[in-house]
Amino acid sequence: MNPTAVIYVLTAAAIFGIGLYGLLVSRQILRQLLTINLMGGGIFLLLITLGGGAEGPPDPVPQAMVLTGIVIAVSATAFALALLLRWQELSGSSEVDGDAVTDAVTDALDDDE
Amino acid sequence: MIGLAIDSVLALGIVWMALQTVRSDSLFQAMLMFIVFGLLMSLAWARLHAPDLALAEAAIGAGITGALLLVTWRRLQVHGPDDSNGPRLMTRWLALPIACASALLVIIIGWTALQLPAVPGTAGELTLQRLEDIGVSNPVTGVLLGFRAYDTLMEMAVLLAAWLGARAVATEFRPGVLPGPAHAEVPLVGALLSLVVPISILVAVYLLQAGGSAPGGAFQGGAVLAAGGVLLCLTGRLEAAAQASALERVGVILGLAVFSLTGLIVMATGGPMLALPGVWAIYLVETALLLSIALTLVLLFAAAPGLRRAP
Amino acid sequence: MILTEVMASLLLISGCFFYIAGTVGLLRFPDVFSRLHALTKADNLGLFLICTGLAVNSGSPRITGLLLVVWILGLLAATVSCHLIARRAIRSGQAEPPVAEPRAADPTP
Amino acid sequence: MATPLQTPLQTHSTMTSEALVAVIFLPLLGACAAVMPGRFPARLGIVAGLLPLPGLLVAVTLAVWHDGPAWLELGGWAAPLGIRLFVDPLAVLMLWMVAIIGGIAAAHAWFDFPPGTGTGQKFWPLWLLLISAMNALFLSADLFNLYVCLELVTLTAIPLIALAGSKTAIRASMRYLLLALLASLLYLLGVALLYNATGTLDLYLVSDGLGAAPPMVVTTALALISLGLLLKGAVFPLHIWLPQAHASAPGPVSAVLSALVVKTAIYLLYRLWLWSVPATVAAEGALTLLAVLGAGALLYGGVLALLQERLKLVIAYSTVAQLGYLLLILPMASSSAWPIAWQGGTYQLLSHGLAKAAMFLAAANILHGLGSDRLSDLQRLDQRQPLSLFALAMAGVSIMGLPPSGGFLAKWLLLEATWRSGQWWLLAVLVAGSLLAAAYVFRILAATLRRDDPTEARPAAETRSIPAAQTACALLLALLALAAGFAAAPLLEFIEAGTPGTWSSP
Repeated sequence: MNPTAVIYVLTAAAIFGIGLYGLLVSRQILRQLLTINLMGGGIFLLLITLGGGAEGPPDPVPQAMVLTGIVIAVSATAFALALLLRWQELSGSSEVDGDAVTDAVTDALDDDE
Repeated sequence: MIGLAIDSVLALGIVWMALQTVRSDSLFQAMLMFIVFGLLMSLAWARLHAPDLALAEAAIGAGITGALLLVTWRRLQVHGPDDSNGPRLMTRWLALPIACASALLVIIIGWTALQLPAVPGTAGELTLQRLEDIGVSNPVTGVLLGFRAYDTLMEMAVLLAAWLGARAVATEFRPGVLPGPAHAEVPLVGALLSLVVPISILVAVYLLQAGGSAPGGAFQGGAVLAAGGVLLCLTGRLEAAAQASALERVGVILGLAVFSLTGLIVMATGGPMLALPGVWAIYLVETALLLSIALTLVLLFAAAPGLRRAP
Repeated sequence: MILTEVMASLLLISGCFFYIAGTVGLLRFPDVFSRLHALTKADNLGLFLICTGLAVNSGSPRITGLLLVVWILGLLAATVSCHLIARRAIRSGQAEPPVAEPRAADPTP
Repeated sequence: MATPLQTPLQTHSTMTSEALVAVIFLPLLGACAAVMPGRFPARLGIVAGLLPLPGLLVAVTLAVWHDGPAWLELGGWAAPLGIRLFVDPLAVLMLWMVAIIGGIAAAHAWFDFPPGTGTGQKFWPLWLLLISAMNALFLSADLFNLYVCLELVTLTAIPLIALAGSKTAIRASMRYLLLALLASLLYLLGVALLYNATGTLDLYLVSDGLGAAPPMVVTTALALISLGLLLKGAVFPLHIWLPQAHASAPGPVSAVLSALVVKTAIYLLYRLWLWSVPATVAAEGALTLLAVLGAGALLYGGVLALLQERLKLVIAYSTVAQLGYLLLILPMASSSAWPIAWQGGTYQLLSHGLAKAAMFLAAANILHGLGSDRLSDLQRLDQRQPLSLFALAMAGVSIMGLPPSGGFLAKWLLLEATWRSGQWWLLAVLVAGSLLAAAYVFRILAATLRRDDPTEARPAAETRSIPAAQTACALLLALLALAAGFAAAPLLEFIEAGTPGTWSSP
């Protein structure tokens, strides 16, 4: 594998990991969406680099996959942002309180609606 | 050698921006870092010989997503308490193991990916061999509207679902969410708009027709056209409306409907499903896709069921 | 042939110089207005020099035309956004220097 | 393990191909019609998108019955160049479930979300897109196309939950969305590695390349894809998003979520581990690990279902538990009892879908009628809503696995398979799971029959009446769940014909 490809493969893995870390530790929904997009970027970079982008025009199938992926990512982000606005309207906060694990436990015991 | 240096700097920049997106204390800064991350990614696509993706990333990944994030942030500020600088992380004792697990995953992915041998006879190589059968010379367009047209069709359904979903959750119609006419007074803005909006239409049309043989296509064109629409929203030329007009609804489903109906008609006349008969059909479908993509993105940006011209 | 390459290189290098100067200004100047000044003035010139350098290097009229369009659009965007940022800064009472935070200007979305 | 590659391509008439395409595209175009303003386009879209599905499926079923599994190459491009659809008995079964459960739940939703007006305008396009997306997912044979389908399922299902509008529902949607997006990304990363290791995205061609690929790559890719699917399928311990999401959604949506949407991920796990992965790579260990997760789900979900105070949460936790059965069969894939285990697992897929949808629809009727679904408020339900209670009880019979229901047959087959293959720990788990199911179902029934407290401080709100048709929908599904226990022979034969790994070219 040529050095350029190595650089970008490592970059891709790093972005994916940074995004995953950010998603799991951050409490702001908006920031969690940013990190999901970071992870997506990492996957896209990996696809294109492994598809031979470092040497010449990359494999067209991964390119089409990434293009589709970008549009899906913006769609999901847009819907998530709309949902976030609704959540803020109802709760007055832009965070889902606590973290996922504690929430699951409280939800299990919580019976008021 | 210089190439390698550029790639290294670019890669470091990308990783740095990703890190800042996660680490910075202010949410606003994090979003700016994310937008810069998108721009650097589009440079990386250019370096990786993928100009189609560079265009798409700049227009959609950084551009439209960035605008969506910023406008949502603004709306959150207007309508609620400012907690964008509040507690950022969950409990610290969990953060460390998560960091370790993420790092481990990075190593596994990196190591795995570096082990991959080049496989002969991939679907991509077949695509390049059979490209004449589609009738376009840009292989990416060939895959998107030829060999794997079904993916593109389902992707349009995803975009439609995003709009339907946003419409479903936006029950309360929030006036004053867009900055409104305050900006329209500025004489410079009017001059800019009268130049930029026509140019965005021109560029969209250019990208659409170029897509057959050069980088470009319905998605990039649609995003550029949407950028023009976003500007019109931002400057108060377009206002949120409580209901989507019939024309807007037609526009939103146009891409999906034209694409599926073309495929079904071809099938009904004895051809295979979703084989577009000739280049003209590809352009017909792409035009419909472009209009739908642009309109849907603008509506998503406005977070409103519909739009109308400001009085 | 050599002459055009030398000219192009010179233009590109001086373009980079102005970009760096603009960025240093952005980071080091005390308040919103001088920062805007540094950014728009220096960067517009830098963009012009880089576009010219690329145009000389390409030697094709079509690409020269495209680069011209790029420059004009960049100029327009810079002008208007600079104007809007300055206007916003005045209205929100940030006219007084200095501001402690590096990114004080709030480019209203 | 024989891969289906040896089957001849396109053995079927164009009629079948057209029926397959229509199964995906009728609801899709119906959704487009339902976007348009007014009642007529919405009604047209719903009727034209959902009603013809059973008829089309009869044609597909007959074709698969007579000629075996078939491919349809979209655009006429053979894999790996293009995308193809694949239909076999398992896919046919899933399509039937979508048509029946989706159709009956739609009839139930017709009253709460009148087409073309108010919330109905928001509801129906999403509903039809969801149906179309699930049909597309069950038919697709392409890993990347499946990613797009998964996203479409997610992005249509979540707004439908959010339509309930309550704070709990929005919060549950938000968490579901974030975790579902994470799951899709894990899946996509795995697919990216698989494509570069094998050069193809076709679910059934991947196996050819896997043998030659570096084992580390294969392991990582399969682990990432499975992890993503386990998260989407809410398999213990990744189920944390499910109970609130399913319990807070509108009734018909809950029914479809529990009966169909989570099954899409389980279905893909089956496809991946039983079809794509050649036997040499499919380490026994991986399948056993999945089964252990299934056992965990069965026990943990059962216990938590027993602890809930609200009817819909009991049913939602019961889904977490019942999904466990579907993974328990995996370690038997290489044993001689595999055909029986497969029949049992698939039958569980079917009978749980019908029974769970019936329970959620009945619960929606009860919630609507009483204004509460708290177990303590359900007393004297036998007088207030006898038919809903009847539906709930009959569906409960199937969930518990009492004869003569479909659930009984499924569990019987599973027991027989574990007995024959000598997997004693599975046997123990199955028995424990059934006992827990019995406990939580009886707890519901006991609560409804209680009448010990005539002077309760909180008098039951006055009962609102439910449209008879809504009651009938729940009843119909419950009867179907029960009827699955009778006349099962042809169905089982059909399922057996599609047992992965045993059938080969005719």
